Amino acid sequence: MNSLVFAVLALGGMALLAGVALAIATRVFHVEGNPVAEQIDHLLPQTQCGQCGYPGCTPYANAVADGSADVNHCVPGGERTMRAIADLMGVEPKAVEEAAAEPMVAFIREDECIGCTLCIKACPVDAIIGAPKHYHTVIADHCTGCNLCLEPCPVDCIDMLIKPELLEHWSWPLPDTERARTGLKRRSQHAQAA
Amino acid sequence: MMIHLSPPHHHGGDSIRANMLAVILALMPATACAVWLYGWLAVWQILTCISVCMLGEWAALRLMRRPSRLHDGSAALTGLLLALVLPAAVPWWMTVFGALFAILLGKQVYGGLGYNPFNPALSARVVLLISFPLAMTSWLIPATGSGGLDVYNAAQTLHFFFAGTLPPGLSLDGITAATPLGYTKTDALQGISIPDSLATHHYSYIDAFIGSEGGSLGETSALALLLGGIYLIARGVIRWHIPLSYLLTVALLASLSNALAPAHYAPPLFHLLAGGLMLCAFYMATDPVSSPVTARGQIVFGAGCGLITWVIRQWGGYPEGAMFAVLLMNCTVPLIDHYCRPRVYGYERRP
Amino acid sequence: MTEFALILVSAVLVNNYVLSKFLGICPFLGVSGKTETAIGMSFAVMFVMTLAACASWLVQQFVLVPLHLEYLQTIFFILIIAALVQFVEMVIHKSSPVLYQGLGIYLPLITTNCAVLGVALLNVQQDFSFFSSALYGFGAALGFALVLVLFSGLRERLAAAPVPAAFKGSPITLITAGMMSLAFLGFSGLVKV
Amino acid sequence: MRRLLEHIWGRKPFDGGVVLDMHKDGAQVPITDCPLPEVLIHPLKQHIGETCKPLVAVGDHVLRGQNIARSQGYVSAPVHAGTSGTVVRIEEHPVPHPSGLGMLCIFIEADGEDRRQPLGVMMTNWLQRDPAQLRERIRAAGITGLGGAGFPTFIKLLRDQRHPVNTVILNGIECEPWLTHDQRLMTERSDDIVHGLAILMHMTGADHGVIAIEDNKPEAIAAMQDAIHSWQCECEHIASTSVRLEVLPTRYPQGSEKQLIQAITGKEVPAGKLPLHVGVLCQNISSTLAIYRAITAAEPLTERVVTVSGQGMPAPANLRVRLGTPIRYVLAHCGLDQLDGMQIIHGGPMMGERLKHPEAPVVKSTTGLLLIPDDTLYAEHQPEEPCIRCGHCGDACPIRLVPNLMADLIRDQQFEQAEGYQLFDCIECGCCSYVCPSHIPLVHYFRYGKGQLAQLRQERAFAEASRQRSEQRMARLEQEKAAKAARRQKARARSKVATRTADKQQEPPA
Repeated sequence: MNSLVFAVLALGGMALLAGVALAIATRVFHVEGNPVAEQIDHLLPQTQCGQCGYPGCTPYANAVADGSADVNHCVPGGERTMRAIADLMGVEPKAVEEAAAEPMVAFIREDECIGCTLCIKACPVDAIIGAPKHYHTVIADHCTGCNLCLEPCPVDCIDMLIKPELLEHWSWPLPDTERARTGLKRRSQHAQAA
Repeated sequence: MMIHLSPPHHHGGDSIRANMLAVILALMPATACAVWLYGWLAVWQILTCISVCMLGEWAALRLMRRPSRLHDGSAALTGLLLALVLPAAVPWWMTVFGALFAILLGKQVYGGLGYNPFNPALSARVVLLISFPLAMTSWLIPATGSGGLDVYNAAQTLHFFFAGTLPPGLSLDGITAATPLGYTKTDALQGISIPDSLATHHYSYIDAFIGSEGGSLGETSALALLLGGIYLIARGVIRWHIPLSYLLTVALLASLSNALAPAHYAPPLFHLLAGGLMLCAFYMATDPVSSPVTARGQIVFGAGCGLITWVIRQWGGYPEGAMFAVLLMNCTVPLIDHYCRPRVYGYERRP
Repeated sequence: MTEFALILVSAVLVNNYVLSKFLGICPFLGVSGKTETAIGMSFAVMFVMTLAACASWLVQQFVLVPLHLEYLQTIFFILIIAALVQFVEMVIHKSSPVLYQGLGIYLPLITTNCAVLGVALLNVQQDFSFFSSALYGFGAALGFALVLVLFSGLRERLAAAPVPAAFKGSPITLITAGMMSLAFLGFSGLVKV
Repeated sequence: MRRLLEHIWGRKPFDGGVVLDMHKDGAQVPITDCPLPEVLIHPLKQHIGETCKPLVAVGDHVLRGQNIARSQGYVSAPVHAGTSGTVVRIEEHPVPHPSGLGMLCIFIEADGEDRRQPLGVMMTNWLQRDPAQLRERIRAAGITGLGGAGFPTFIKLLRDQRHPVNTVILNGIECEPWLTHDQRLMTERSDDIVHGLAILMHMTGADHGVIAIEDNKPEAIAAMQDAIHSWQCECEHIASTSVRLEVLPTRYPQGSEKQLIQAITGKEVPAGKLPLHVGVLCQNISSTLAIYRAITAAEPLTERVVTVSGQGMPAPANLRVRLGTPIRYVLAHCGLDQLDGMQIIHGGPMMGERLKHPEAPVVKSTTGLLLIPDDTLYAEHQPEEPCIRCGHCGDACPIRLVPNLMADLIRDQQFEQAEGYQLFDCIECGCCSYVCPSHIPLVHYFRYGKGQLAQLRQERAFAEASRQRSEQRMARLEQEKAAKAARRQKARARSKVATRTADKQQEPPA
């Protein structure tokens, strides 16, 4: 009986001691906000396209950081972004649901534009300029190709064009060797299997 | 689809096959020595090893539906190396097991040539040693030694190798003897000092150098191994960094310890000529796939091998530490590669 | 002096916790994917193990033995380890959020890392002095760290290898760990403990 | 003393490198003129840096040497008309570039008169001129590094008080196999080259001039020796300066600026810096001649010497070609009308690019045109085998990289880690690919990695800019909403007051 009391007391005292020490430590090492969300946000392509199901890149980054979203929802970011996020989060990479399309840029056929400003309001990065009742135009250098302006246009005068390939922006493709290709295939298979 | 070919539009003509064949050629003196010492037994051993390795490689690649790589000679080289580190009296099924282990678990499981982190031949050797310690430490007395065995003709060796039956009137104990590393170790346990131990067993440096004493098939003759090693370095197939730093480390540690306590520590020359050190230093540690790529890394690697070899020989449970040392250092290769990069042109410090 | 050196060599190389005693395999396989994470984990384990060895020795000598509560060893030791791990977790969360993410579930799982508890229990079993147990704890952690970092290097290299489909992932990792264990067998007999 | 020691120890003049079969078939062939084609094609960018802006319109008549495209930005070089004639088109046309893509080019139809427009006065008294003035002349002449890289020359001639230049090195190494144009120029125009060197020394204030030649060009060495001697007799008054000839053992890539500087001075150019920072100016032989002509004859860069050679070329030639001449025309002049089954390499075999369109013109960086039969070329590019980590690539690397590890990282798409292995310091000399027993196209991997990294950077920058714009928009919307809410509240308050005053008896609705 006595020893049982001792045991309970000793264990309880020990636990209390540890609890108090940890409580103090919590105060000292308190972490503000979620620094990982910010890092994820910097990896995202910032198209603000909403294809991930979140209203923009930052909300998606927050969702990934607190674990409520998977790492593979960013379509324009493609496999590379997914891998970078998976790397950061320390989780297994997963296949991105849709293949990223070629980089696109919006173009407004100005003779059909009625100047309704609906696309201007829809553009998440302010890449369309124009005033009511005047032609609108897309600043091609600012357009992220998110397609968000297509929907609201009442006269369907917006086209998505493939960005032209310029000599200055050309870069060497992967060597066309069996080994390089199988390497690439292996990676994508791995991503799909996971 | 346009194929982009990057310069250089010119190639030096070197190939994997040429490199592998050069190593096989460099091993020829040691192979000849093995045949000289163990006669037909060595021939059966080597042929079994090489053919099983090549067969294993062919079958594995076939199963995985990958193109055959038999032509590059790497499987044959693994087989030859494995045969040379096996004792002569090993039965055929152990040889086959070792060869299959080397090719399948040592190499093909990792994706084949170029990806194995451990030297295949050595890992097979270590597995055999741990699984069959008795068979792997029974050393036949060479034909040139005192035994005068008639197991060395073709028919009887075949019988011995495949059926395991000795000619009448012979027992395995009668035809085996301990290696210098073995008897110095057991003697040391009984409190006999190294010089005394060497004297009682009539140890001679000349014998050890030429190789007319017990040991694994190909590791006895330091001379033959040295010849091949120098040929490889001269041809530029391997670099001097690993063998030199390996041997120098062993020699340095041995001379220091020997100078301090000659009764307990063997002299450097004994260490250099004994066991599988020469073979490991020139052919196993320098296996390009499982050793570091940079010169600095290779020196670190060699020194690490030397240190571990000497420590295991001196204090470990096993008489010979060279193969363990190489395998252990193989584990460290990715880190050595990463941290021992040379200073890049135009930078003050190394990365 | 020699005794301490032997304890250290024995804990790091000969009786390596991962490769000879096969303790702590879970984090060994779990966080060895990347070298950076492995190094972070190594430090966390080193910290926890050394302190746990010290603390458990103190508890054993000054609480359990006087009160004759040796049968509660395991619970007490786990309590200490859990508190330590919680503390380390907070420190890492504050100082390196990325490492915190990288270690993920394996960080709190140090609590149930059998290697840590193993050190505490073995110390008691072997009747070590305070300094010896601290050294043994540190040595075991060092051995764990050494093997973990080496293994992570190998795994990084394996990640790029065209391993046959059947052996991808865990099989090849276990085979490699087995190979390492084979190599470490070379150290057997180095120290007669 | 250092040299003597090196000789005894047999030290290599620089790290790594390889010894190649030099195939200098055209070494004995004198330079001849390539006739003028009917139409010259001038791409708007023939250098490293910004693209030029056309100064002429279709229909304009231009003279040879007239500036037809103005440089944009600092790192740029203007383009000059190659002959007198009419601008007929300004449109996209294939240029010598590995992508095979086109670029905006100015087409000039020759009128056959080839009338010149000089750059200004001929500065024969250059010794009295201000170096800044000479530098401006070199810039206006559109001279770029004619060794193949195409870096605008005038930038290197900056006179910097903090980094005084004490040595000017003339790069007569020509370490690429087959190419012989610099060798011929040194043999035929040695005096002009020495004068060019003197101009460079005057401009930079350097005391030492070194002409570096590899020991496989005895004729060029002899000619340059004579030229130096006669120049020294001629200008005894400039006693403080010294000009010497340095004969180096043949080794590729000694002609690379950084390696040559290391071979001659023993110093390394710090990463990301110009040779200026170690007190050295390095100039190509052809560029030096162009500088000499630009200053003493007021001629802008409108022609260069091109070696036409290769296994598929029956008679190698060294041709003085007008810039803008279509490559097909040059080859036709050399007797090659039929290009089927032939590959054209633009430059040397180690660093030159496979030309996709023979219609592309000769540009400032065209050092040579090599004709190689298809089979021969493909035999050099064998299929890639697994890396056996032999480390030969690292031994051959002149800047001590670890190519196989870098290629592994790039193949695994780990570009940032590859950058940590100093990927961007790779000079793409091709030594690693040349020695690789597994035929791994290492340089190709590095180019791919560099391209991907550049793309990644660009995407990151774009994403960052987009994010900022998005945040600004959010802030603006937020503000507008707040303003609207405030207005509404105010309006409601006002209407409330109004209702109350209008209808005092009634209770306000809940």
